[in-house]
Amino acid sequence: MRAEEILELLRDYIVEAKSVGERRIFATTDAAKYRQALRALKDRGFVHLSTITGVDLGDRMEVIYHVDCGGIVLNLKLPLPRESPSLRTVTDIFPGAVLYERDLMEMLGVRVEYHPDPRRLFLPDDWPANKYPLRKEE
Amino acid sequence: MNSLDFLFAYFVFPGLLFAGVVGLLLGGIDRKLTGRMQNRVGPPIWQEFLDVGKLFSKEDITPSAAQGLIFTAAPLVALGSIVAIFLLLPVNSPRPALSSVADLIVIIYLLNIPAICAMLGGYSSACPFGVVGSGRYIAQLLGYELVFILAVLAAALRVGSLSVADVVAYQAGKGWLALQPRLLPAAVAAILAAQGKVLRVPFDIPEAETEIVHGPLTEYSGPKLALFRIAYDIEVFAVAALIVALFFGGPVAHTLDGIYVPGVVSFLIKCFALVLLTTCVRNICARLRIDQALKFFWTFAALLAFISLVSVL
Amino acid sequence: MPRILPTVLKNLFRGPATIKYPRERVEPPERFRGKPVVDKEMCISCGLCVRACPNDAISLDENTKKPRIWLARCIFCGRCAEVCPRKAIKMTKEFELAFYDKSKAVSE
Amino acid sequence: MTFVLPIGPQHPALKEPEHFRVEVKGEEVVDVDVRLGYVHRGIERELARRSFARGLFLSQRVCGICTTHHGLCYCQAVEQLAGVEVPERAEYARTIMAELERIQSHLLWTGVAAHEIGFDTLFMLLWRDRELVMDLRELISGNRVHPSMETLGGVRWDIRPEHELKVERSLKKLEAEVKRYIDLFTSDRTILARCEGVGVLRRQDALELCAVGPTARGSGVPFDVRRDDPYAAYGELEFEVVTEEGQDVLARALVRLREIMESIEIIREAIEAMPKGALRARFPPEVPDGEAVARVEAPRGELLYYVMARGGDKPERVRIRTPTYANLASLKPMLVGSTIADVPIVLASIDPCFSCTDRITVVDVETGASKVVSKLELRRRTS
Repeated sequence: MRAEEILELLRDYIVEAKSVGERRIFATTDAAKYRQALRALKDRGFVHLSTITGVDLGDRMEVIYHVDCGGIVLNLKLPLPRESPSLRTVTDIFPGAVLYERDLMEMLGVRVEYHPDPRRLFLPDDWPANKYPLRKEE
Repeated sequence: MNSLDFLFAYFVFPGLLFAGVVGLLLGGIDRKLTGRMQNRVGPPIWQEFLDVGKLFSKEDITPSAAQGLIFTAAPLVALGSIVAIFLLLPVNSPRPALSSVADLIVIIYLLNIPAICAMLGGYSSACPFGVVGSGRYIAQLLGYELVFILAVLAAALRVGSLSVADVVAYQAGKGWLALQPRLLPAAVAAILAAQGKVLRVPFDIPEAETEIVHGPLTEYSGPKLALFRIAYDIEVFAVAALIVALFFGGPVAHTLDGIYVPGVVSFLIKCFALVLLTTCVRNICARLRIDQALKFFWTFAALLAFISLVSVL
Repeated sequence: MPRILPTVLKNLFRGPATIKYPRERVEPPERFRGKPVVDKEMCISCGLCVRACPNDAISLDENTKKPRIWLARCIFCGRCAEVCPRKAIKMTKEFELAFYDKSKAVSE
Repeated sequence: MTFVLPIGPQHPALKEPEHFRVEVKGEEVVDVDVRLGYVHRGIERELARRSFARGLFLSQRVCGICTTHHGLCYCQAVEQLAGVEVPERAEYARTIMAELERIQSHLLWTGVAAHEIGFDTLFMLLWRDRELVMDLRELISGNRVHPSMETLGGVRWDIRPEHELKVERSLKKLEAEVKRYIDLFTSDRTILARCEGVGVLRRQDALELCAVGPTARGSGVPFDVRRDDPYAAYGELEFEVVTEEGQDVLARALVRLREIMESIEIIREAIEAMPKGALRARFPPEVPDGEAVARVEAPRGELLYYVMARGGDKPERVRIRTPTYANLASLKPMLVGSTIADVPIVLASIDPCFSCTDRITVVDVETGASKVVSKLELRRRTS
C-alpha cells in the first residue's frame, strides 16, 4: 500500500495533496468531502485514527485528521472559518475520536455537532465559558 | 481467683503487657522476614513499638460525619476483648488463668469481637472506603468463621470436651492432635482459616490497600489507630496460641536431650513457627477477590474441616 | 507448588539488594551529572552558558561577570558544561542538594 | 440502586492524580467516567514559546518514564522539518537508549501491577531488577531518569566499548530473571485468578477505539510503529512484534514481559551492528517553513508529535498525542461489568501515564492580556 495508491483512493475527495518522504502524506480537503474521505479510508481497512489536531493559523483554523494507513501517516487537513468554526462529528466512522473531539471543542472552540458526550476533558470546571486556550488572542 | 490475681493476670502476665509485647515483637519479626524475603533490609524488629509509640503521640481526630461514640469505642472494645482471650488460653501451664467448662466457645466469640469492632469502626466512620471495607469484612468473616468453627469442633469432639484445659491435658498424654491422621485435615483447615482471620494476603481483602485505601480503618489515625494496631498484633498472637493449644500440644514442658524446656518457651516457639508460616504464605501469593476467597473457604477449606469432623464423630 | 517459593526462600539467606544509605554510599559513575561547579579562573565571562541553559538558571554576576547557577532552577542537563569553550563549568558527583534557605541554593 | 465510588485524584492505586467516577451496583461496575486535568502544565504552549534546542528538554519532561521517547520523537519531527540527516552511529545509539527505556518502563509497570493485585514480593523483586537497567542508563548518560541522550541532529555522548561490556553482562542477568517472571505469570494460581479473563478488551473494540501499544497488542492487534513506520535504526534490525490473543489483563502483562525479552535481543543486535562514525550532524538555528509528523513506539504505544513552523527558531504549533490518551477510550468496555476489586488492576493494565496526557495549553485570560499561566499558578487553579 504505497503512498500513490492512497492518493489514488482519495483522488476525488481532496483538493490538493503532497507526499513528503516515504511515509507521510499531507492532503487538504473541504468541509463537504472530508467525511467521505474518512469513510473511504475506513472501508479500505485503515481503522486507526491516530489523533485530531487543531491549529489556529491566525487568519483561519485548521483541523487535521492523522490516519495511520499501514505505516503511512495521512494528514487530512480541513480549513475552517475563524469566526464560528464547526464540523460534524466523525465518531460514527472512528469511535476512537470521541476524546479527541472533546479536546478540540475545549481548546479551540470548534463546535462539533452530534458529538455523543460534549463535556470538558482537561480544563477545570470553573473555566470561563467562551475562552479557548489554543486560540491566538493577539 | 481473687481480684488482685485477676488484675495481675489481665494486665501483666498472660494479659496486656505480655501479649502486647510478644504480639508486637512477632509483628516486627514478621515485617523483618518479609523484608528479607523481598530481598531488602527490612525494618528493625522493634519497629512495631516505634510505630505504635509515634501513633500515640499524634493528634486524635474523629471525622465530623462519623458517629463519635462508636468510632471511639470500637478500638477500646477490640483491645479489651482480645486481651481477655489470654486469660482463657493456656500460656504457661496446661491450666489457663480462668478456666470453666466450655471456655472454647467463649474464646471463639472473643476472637470475633475485634473483627466486629473493625466493622463497626468502618461503618461509623461514614467514609465510602470504610463502608465497602466493612461489607467485605463481614463477607470474609462468614467465609473463614465457618471453617474455623468446624475445625475447632473436630478437635473438641475428638477430646470429648469443650474446655481448652482438657484438650491440652489430652494431648499431653496422647501426643499432638495434629499428628493424628483423622485430625490433620482439621489442623490444615484451621491454619487456612487463620490466614483469613488475621487478614493476611491472600485474604487481606477488607484492607486492600490499592482498592479501598485501608478498608474499615481508613479514617482512623493517632491513638485510635494505635489501639487497633496493638489489638491486631495481639490477635495474630491469640489465633496462633489457640491453634497451638488445640492442635500442637499447647504449653507442655518437656526436656529436650537434657535441657529442661519450660511450657511457656515451647508454647512461644510453636506460636512463632505458626506466625512464620503465615508470613511465608503472605509473601508468595497475590490477594484474591472477595468472591474467590469465599469460594475457597466454603469449598476447599470447609471440606477439609468437615472430613475430620465426620471422621471423629 | 508456587514457583516463587524457592526464590523467596533463597532471598532469606541472600544478602539484601538494598544498602543502608546514608551510612553506606554508592559512588556515582564517571559521567554522573550532579551539581555544576564554576572554575572562576578559567571562565572568560563569554556568556555562552547563559544562552545555552534551557531553563535560564545561569546569570552573570553584576560586577565579577562570572556565572552564578541557581540550583533550584537547574535541571542538571549538562548543556552549560558542554558549550563552555574553556571547560570552566564541570558537573560534579554531588547530588545531595537540599536547602532550607532558597537563597543559598546557588552554585557560585 | 447504583452508588458512585470516587477513585482519585488522591488514591493509593493511582500513582498520578486523575479522577474516575465509577458507578457501581453492589460490587459490579456499571459505568466509568474519567476526568483529567490535574497535572495540566500547558506544555504545548510552552513549546511554542521556546526555541527548538530548549524545547527538547521540555518535551523530555512530558513524562518521567518515557522521557527518551518523547525527546526522540521531538528530535525526529524537528529534523524532518530542517531536513537534517542523522549519522548512522547516532541512530543506533538512539535505538539502544530507547530499548533500555522500554525495558525499565515495562519492569516498572509489571511491578506496579503486581502491587495492585497485592503481590508485594513480586513488586519488590521486579523493581530490584529494574535497577540493573537504571544503572546502565546512569552509566551511559549520567542520569538514570532523564538520560536526555538524544539532541537535535544526533546524540550527545558515545557508547564506548566498556559500556557495551557492562550492558551485555546486565542484560544476561536480566534475561534470566525475566524468563522466571514470564514462567510465574503463566503458572501462579493467585495471579491467574486476578488477571485471567479480567478487563477484557475485544479485538473489535481495540480496533474501533484506536487502542495502541501493549493494550492493543494484548488483544491481537499487531500494530507496532517500530515495524510499520521504522525510525532510528529499527529498519536495519530484525525483531518480531509480540502479540497475545488473551484480550485480558494477563495477555497485556505477558505482551509487556515478552517485549522485554525482545528488547534485550534488539539491544544486543544493535551493539553488534553499531558502525563507527560521527555522533552529531550540524543543526541550523533557523528552520524553514513547513510541518512534520513524527511517530515512535513508546513503551505504552504509538506516540505522535506534529510540529508546524513558520521559519525562525521557534515552532508555531506542537501537538503531542501520547499513547495513554489513545487508550483512555478503551477503558470503558474493559471496566463495565467487572467488580470494584478489579478496577485498580484494569486501570493499571493500560499502563496509564497521566502526566503525559495532561499537557495542553492554558492561558490566563481573566487579566485580558495573553499572559501565560505560570506552573505554580496553574497547579493552584487546577488543584
